[in-house]
Amino acid sequence: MRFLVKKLVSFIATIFIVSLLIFFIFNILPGSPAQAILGVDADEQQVKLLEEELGLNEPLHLRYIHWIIGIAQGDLGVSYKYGQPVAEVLKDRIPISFSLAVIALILTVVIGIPLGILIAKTDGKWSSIILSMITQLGISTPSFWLGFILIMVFAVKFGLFPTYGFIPWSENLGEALKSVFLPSLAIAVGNIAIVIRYLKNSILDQTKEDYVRTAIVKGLGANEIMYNHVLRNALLPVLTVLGLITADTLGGSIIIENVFALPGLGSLLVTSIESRDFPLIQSLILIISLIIILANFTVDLLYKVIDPRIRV
Amino acid sequence: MLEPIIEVKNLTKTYKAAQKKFRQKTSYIHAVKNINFQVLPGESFGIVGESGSGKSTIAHLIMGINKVTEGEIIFRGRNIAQLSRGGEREICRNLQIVFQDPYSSLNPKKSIEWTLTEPLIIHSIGTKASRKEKVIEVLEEVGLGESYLKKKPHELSGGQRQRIAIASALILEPEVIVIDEGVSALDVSIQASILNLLNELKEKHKLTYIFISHDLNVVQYFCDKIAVVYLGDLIELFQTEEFHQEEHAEYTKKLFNAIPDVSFTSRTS
Amino acid sequence: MAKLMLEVNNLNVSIKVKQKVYPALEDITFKVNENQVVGVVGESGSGKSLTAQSILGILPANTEVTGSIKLENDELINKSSKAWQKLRSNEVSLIFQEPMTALNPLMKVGKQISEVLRKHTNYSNNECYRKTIDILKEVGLKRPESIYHSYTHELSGGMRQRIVIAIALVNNPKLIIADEPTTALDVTIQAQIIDLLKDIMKKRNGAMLFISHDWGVISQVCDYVLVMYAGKIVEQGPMENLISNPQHPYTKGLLKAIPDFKKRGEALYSIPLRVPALTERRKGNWPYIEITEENKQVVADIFPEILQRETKE
Amino acid sequence: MQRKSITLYIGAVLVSILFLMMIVSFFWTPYGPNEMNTKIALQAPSWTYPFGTDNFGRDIFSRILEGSKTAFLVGITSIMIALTFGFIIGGIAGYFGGIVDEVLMRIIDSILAIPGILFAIMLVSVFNTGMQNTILALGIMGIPTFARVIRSGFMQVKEFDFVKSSKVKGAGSFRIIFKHILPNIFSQIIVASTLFFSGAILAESGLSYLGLGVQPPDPSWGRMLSEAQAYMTNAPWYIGITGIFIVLLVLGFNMLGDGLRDLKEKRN
Repeated sequence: MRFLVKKLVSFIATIFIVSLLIFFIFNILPGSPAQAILGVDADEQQVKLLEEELGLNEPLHLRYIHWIIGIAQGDLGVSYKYGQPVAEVLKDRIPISFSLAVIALILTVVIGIPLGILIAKTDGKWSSIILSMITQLGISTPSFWLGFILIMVFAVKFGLFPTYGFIPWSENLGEALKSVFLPSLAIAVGNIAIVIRYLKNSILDQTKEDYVRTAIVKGLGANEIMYNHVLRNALLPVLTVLGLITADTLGGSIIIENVFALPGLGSLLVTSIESRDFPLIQSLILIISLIIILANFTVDLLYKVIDPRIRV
Repeated sequence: MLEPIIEVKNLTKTYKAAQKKFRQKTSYIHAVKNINFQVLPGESFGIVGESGSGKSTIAHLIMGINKVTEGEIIFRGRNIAQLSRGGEREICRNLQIVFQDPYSSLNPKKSIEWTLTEPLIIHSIGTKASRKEKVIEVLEEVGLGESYLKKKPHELSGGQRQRIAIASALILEPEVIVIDEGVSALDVSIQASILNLLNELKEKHKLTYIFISHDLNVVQYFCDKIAVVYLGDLIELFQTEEFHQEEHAEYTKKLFNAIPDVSFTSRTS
Repeated sequence: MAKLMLEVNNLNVSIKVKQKVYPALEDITFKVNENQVVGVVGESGSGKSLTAQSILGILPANTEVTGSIKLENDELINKSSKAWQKLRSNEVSLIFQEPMTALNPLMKVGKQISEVLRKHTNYSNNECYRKTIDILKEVGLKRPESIYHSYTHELSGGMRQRIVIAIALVNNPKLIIADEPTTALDVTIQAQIIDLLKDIMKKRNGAMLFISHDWGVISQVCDYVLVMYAGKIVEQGPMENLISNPQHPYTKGLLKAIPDFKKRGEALYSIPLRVPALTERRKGNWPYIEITEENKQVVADIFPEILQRETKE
Repeated sequence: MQRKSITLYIGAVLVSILFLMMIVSFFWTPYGPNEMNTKIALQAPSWTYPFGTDNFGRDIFSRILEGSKTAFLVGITSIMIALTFGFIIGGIAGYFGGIVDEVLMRIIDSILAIPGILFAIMLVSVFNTGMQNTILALGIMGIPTFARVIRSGFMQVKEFDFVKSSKVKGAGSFRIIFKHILPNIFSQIIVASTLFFSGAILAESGLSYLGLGVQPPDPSWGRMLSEAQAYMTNAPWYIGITGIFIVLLVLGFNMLGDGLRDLKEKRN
């Protein structure tokens, strides 16, 4: 119970700090958003008018409070560019980014964990050296460039997947999956490599622990030791990494959506920066951050499930 | 009657305990409570106890490494309990400590010469040349020579490192040295040589030792007085010589009876 | 005549470091009988633990072994890993030094014990549970049912060491190796564990190899003792004789170095040689000390063997 | 054991080669990196143009050489920013501990919840695009990472007996930090810097690809990729070769960092 309360407090504190940070970066740094929207040629009168319209003439702390209360009520402000509520603009785009991220995460876990175990088992042999070079390569490849390569090979050359665009899930399940598969894979490859490396190192570290020697002396076989003893212990640090990877996946999707011309949150973010649509940018960044904080919170709770030592 | 060189009065150290339940009142854990003792000049004063007894806490409090919660530590007639070490150069010089782990008590990146010169630089003692002379002198005193000046800690064995740690405590010519499990990590033969060294140095420099240990054999051999601590309390204090004549507290008896004796007779009894 | 359990003959272990081979154990020969506790004592680097690892077949990969280790006439050297799995905990088991780390923190204590039975016997779940509870009782744990469902972090150091002992005993091995089983414990807990081990050995007529650097503990537990230095047995003999009348100067030196009440006021003896590191050793050159004119006398005082070596040459 | 040195070796070789390329580009490039000639647009690699030409007929090899300057400049300067502030924040938190540490780390951890690239995008959207602002954004992005590494280093070393021993001998905070703690966490800082370098290059290329990073006429590999995207099918070498250089540089620093870390662990 205490654990939950503590984590909940820290969860809320993190949200508070992040929201404050985002707000202040957008609001106390020099330059008036109204000026930015209207361009340098606009006269003072126009700027003043727009500022009033946008509520920019209120004191800073009130604006923050209004913003936060608004968000809590689902009111994310009004987009300068689209002239409609931000929530409205986001509605159609969230499912796209969400599908992308979820499929990328699934790929990461489903491919990364078995491969990590496999490589740990073959440690020291040449095959494992080569595999570890490949994971290095995976980590070092920019996901958007990998996206291009995937398009060139699988979409253009073999025509297995569409080159760009999103087909809604409601229209055709198979086609929808096809349309997000390549971008998800492009994001996942680097993360798969990270999971493999972490899990491998974590398994090898655990193998040196005394309790593994105990298990050997008990007369257990290599597989029993791996699956009954080592793996659970080795997965603990990987869990933390999965939290970080969730953040990375969402970050990666911002760029990848532009490569595959997917109308998700990421491509919206880039166009709103170009048009200096501050309410939209501010809310978008907050929403993405909130998802990640929530993911980290979930990881914390999972820890509690897996590790009996956590009672704090 | 000799004046005590160190007198500890009602020494107490508490830590804030982690709250067990939400909205519970903050409770405090006593690391040590109401400890009283006097150490006479030239004495080897032993403090023994099992893990968690607070024996090391006492050492750290005397050295000013941890802050005293309550009570007094009187050194040469002055209460030093609340003094910060940085400000009180004289006390720094006069009270030194040797730690248990010879592997972590020397900075791995620095040469022996650097480590031994550092205290002299901090206290602005001597010139460059005279410092080097002093360092060599101390090295020889602990049974090592000039050839060790340029070595790094990883080139030395556990026993040699412990000698360097003693040298670095010695170089400021202190009156009191606290030895916090200083021989516990060593093999018996090396332990013997370090104990001999400590006794020689004591004789030569008129040192006073506060000797913290869990090893009862070592304490019985080395110390003039023994203080037994258990769960933060000082259970008993006695002269080592009189150990076999006196009546002792229950815990003391239990503790000392638990020592496995190296004579065959005790086994059959 | 007591039954012979373990017979080690001319055991040599060498360790390969950076393509070079160094001797870690040389010519180890000793026996352990049924109902006997054999102690192994020595400084760090003497090869005590390596001896234990050889008997359990858990030496690191960069080692080479020659000689013979027979457990009830069954040769252990060069056994396959499948055969080793059958042997461990059935025939020979190990009590570790560090109770804090020797147990899996994420598995319930009961499961860690019953796992051994599940692997090596055909007991039903129920029988495994009952046997586990029995062994928990035998190692002196009260409320075994609630201990069964505990995790290690919920237990004290002494309790954990009892669990480690229970794991070693649960399958009735013929030989138990105890590797510094009390070193990490406080002195009062140590006394309890020593009593427990003595009790169990008496009850079970088992054989035990007991490794320790602490002469006090060794003298409490063992019937027979091996003294090791730099990978070789310097002296061995029945406990009584060895302590009251040690033959080898090195053994004498070690015993003289132990501080106690009676030696107050006099300087302790300290052996003026240190155990050479593995990479300083050359095969056939034991005790691996470079002999010069100056140190010859000192070395010969402790290791008279070197004089014989010279006359042989 | 050997394998670890292989990683270090390959990393060092890759980084040195690319570093040399960068130095060379100051004195010599085969063609002017901005020399346009639409007659020879989108030529495939040949002896005259080893990496081919782009849509304006510019020599891709020359532009890649020129772009390596940006990559190293962005990497090195953003590390300097991140390291300086990370050291101050992490050092204060780690050295003093207690409430100061808790507050600082709470903030640092919260910032770390925002993905690095998103944080950089946020800063760039406020600062505006361009080389300087990109560097500034990436530098700020790295502060939390360095603060964490340095804090944990401080915490670790602070507990060693040699630090207590020096305190007992009267050493002040300045001496403790710069003579005792810093030399012992130096290798950790080097490893973190090497790994951050590759992160910064990836982030820069991502930002520039989105048009939010380095702006023309400053050369940038990421920018080149976004130009190449349109000619993906008829000039695949343009996108391929440019990307490979990003991969090589990032790979070099990653392997160097990992190799150094393994070396350090081996020594302990």
